[in-house]
Amino acid sequence: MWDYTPTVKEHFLNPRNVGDIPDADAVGEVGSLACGDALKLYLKLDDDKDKIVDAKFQTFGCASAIASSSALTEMVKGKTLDEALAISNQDIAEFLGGLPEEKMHCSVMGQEALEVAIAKYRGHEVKPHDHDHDHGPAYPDQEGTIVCKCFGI
Amino acid sequence: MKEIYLDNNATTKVDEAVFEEMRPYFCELYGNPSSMHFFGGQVQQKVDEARKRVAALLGASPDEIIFTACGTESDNAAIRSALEVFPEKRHVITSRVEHPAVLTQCRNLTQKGYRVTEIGVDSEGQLDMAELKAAVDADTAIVSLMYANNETGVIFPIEEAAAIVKAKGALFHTDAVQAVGKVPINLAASKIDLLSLSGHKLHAPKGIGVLYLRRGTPFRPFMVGGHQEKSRRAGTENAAAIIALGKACELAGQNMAIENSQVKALRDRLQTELMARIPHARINGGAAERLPNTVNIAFEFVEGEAILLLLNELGICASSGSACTSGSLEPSHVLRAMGVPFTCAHGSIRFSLSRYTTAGEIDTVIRELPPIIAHLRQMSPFGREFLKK
Amino acid sequence: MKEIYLDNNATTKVDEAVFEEMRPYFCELYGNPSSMHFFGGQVQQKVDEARKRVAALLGASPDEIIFTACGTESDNAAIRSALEVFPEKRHVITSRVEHPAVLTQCRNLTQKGYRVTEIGVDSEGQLDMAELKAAVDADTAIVSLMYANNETGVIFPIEEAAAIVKAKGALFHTDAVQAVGKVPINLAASKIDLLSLSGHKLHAPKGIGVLYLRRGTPFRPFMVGGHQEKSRRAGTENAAAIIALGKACELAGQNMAIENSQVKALRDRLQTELMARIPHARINGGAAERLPNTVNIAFEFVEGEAILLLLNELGICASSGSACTSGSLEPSHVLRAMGVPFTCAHGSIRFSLSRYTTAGEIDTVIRELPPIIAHLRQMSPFGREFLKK
Ligand SMILES: Cc1ncc(COP(=O)(O)O)c(C=O)c1O
Ligand SMILES: Cc1ncc(COP(=O)(O)O)c(C=O)c1O
Ligand code: FES
Ligand code: FES
Repeated sequence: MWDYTPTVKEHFLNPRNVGDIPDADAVGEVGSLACGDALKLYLKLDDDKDKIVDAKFQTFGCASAIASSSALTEMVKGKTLDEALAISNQDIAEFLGGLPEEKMHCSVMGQEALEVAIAKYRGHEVKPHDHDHDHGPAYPDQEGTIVCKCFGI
Repeated sequence: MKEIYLDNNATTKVDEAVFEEMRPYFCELYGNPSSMHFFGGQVQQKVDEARKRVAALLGASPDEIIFTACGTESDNAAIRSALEVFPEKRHVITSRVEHPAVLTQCRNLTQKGYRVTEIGVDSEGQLDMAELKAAVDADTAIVSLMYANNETGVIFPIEEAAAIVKAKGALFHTDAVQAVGKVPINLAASKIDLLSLSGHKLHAPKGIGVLYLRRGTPFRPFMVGGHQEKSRRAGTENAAAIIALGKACELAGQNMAIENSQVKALRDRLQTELMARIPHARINGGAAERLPNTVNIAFEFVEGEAILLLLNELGICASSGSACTSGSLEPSHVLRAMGVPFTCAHGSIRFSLSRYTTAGEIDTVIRELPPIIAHLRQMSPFGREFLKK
Repeated sequence: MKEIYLDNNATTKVDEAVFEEMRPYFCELYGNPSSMHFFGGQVQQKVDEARKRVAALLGASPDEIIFTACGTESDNAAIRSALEVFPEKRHVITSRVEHPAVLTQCRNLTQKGYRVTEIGVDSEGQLDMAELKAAVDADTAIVSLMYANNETGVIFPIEEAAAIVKAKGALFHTDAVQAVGKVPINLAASKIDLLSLSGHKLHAPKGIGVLYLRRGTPFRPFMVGGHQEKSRRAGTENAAAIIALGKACELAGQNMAIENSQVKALRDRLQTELMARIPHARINGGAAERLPNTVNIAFEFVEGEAILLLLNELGICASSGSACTSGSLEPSHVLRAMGVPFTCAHGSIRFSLSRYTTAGEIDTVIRELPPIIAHLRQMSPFGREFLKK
């Protein structure tokens, strides 16, 4: 069983900001059903269109993905778009008190959705994001470190 | 929190009677069965008795029973032995839905120049017999097909498969780790050459397994060293665990009817009620013959790990073939082989019952799971779209 | 009849505290450590704790500890891994006095085209270091030398051997099954790459072992399947036994001083008194550095089995050779490698003590054994001739 921190558990069991913002300024969507994880992120900006005043999400994914999304929406509120863009998936993991190594990729989705949302809002071209982040090798390297934990039990 | 344990295909509770049977063999009767003194000799007698009990459950003879450390060892030993016995044969057959203890081993063989055929299954998880028939040839050293699938409970027509294989001169091995104790097996009237079982799946402790080896079947040991197990498996006999397994097999024989009535009835109620209460769900392998204790249900638009952890908050223990429990990208190889759509495969949950499962526990799951699925679908972008419609 | 158990190199009593530590993990906390629920997770935590305890005894780090089923598996795994890691290297070195778990495996390799060198020992059972030095070359995949001999207790200069071997780029494995818990081992300050131990030799149950794998050492798993033990050893973790071994290692650390004082004093008294009371006897390996608990004495003109059975009549449990090779006609390969004359080798008895051995038990042996030897010599044609003189 994963060693989730109390913060991860808390954000998984009581996720903040689930839902949608009908008049969102920016929407970012990454992942797909086929991938097993997907995230849709809504951002509402202040009147100067500079600071994020509200954020909501919908996530299809594991506990880490749900907790990461919840954490992300909390983190971006009150930030300018540029400040928000500076958030890395490590920052999300840190906010949660850490994620198991094998689950770090679940926090990447949050960062990607944010990038997509802001890029679309700014009218930049969005490179397709889904399916291009690295989940790491499923089998051990020479040193015996593994990412995959499927035990076939 | 008192657990509601519905993960018996992962491992089972040691039966109290099994524990009592093995208990003296730790601190009191701890002798080495192979020793030259009475203190070891009395343990040897109990090991022999256990061997008879295991043999009786399988319809085998005691000298056909080799004690190993687990199901994985038995699987590894069976396949490696066949390759050593027939060094000239360079073909191995297995199925796409085997347990990793067989599948990993077979896949590793391709790197050593072996031809490995993985027989496919249909959408219900049932073996493609025509494909099997076409695949066996004179070059085939061994065919290893599981008796029952650990994830779906689907039972393969193993005797039929064994007959096809034996006609071509290959050895036939079956991983019966999930079948033993749940469905009757009579090796006396069978064409199976080698069979694996694992104690901890039938209320014996972890760390003990059996490789059944039909009398006269050529064999090379996997673990070499001392002359234990008639030189077929080296290492000091794990006497306490062997004795425990003997008792567990005796009890399994006595409880076989319960598995197929009481346990099956609870499983049936669980699946019927969940299907009635939760839309967009399907039973993986639901139309195939299955173990009486297992049901694997796919819930669309949600992800398995999230379901498991919410169940876990209520003390309900189940398992999933979801990739997300493993942190790897791909969902269960079993569900993929069955062509279960990715949308479902990710949200598949296995409930596996035992003779300890109560009606009250099943009621709790029937009550608690529907709102969990609804909650997660509410959170999922796909689920929300579907709910809007 | 209450046994006087002096066969602790064959197997040991499970310490009561060890039993209590593992007891809940059979019928109550029986979850699978790898499961995705709290019920398995709590077991995983205890397994992790056990791993730390084992590591602490060895001066290793927890991720260097791989749990296996026994000493034999650890030995098999170490050697097989080296051959897979270095497919181009075709030479293996071991000694003539290894346990069959190493020796059989190495001898089998000669049939697969490997060059196998068995280093000899002198008349005291001590390793020929010059021969070792001359034997290692760039073609050597692995050198496997035991830390301490199970029959004589003779301790090899393992660190010195490891240094020689590592200088030539081969892997170094030591079978420390008899040494762990009896002599201090600090792998942090060592050149050993791989080390085997077996739980039932240090008051943990049978059916659990460890392969120590130094961080960074290339490795290929012996048992393949699921990804347990960081993909280095497949098969459901034998949680109860692992937890037991953790406790046993903790206790072994605490009792190391007792092994080397109290146990050693009893062993010394046993050998001194027997040598004083029985003519034409010699201690095999008596002049070498030995484990504190072991003495192997050769009684001329008599045969080991007869001695053992007469001792057995009095409840005294000892052994001749190793338990797993008994039943064969040839005297121990260890004593033959030492050049012990056949007349002595056949009448060699091993007494192996533990922290449970009492002074009263030793007194009984000192009292009972001389007349047994005299009685048998009286019956033996060679013995009678000798007695006449
Ligand atoms: C030196 C040595 N190596 C290996 C073994 C094998 O250990 P196990 O019986 O646990 O497989 C033993 C004891 O039997 C031994 O004394
Ligand atoms: C079908 C099947 N085969 C083999 C195994 C491996 O058994 P063990 O964990 O005892 O090695 C299992 C369970 O883990 C299984 O379900
Ligand atoms: S979202 Fe596609 S790989 Fe993770
Ligand atoms: S979303 Fe699949 S592993 Fe996290």
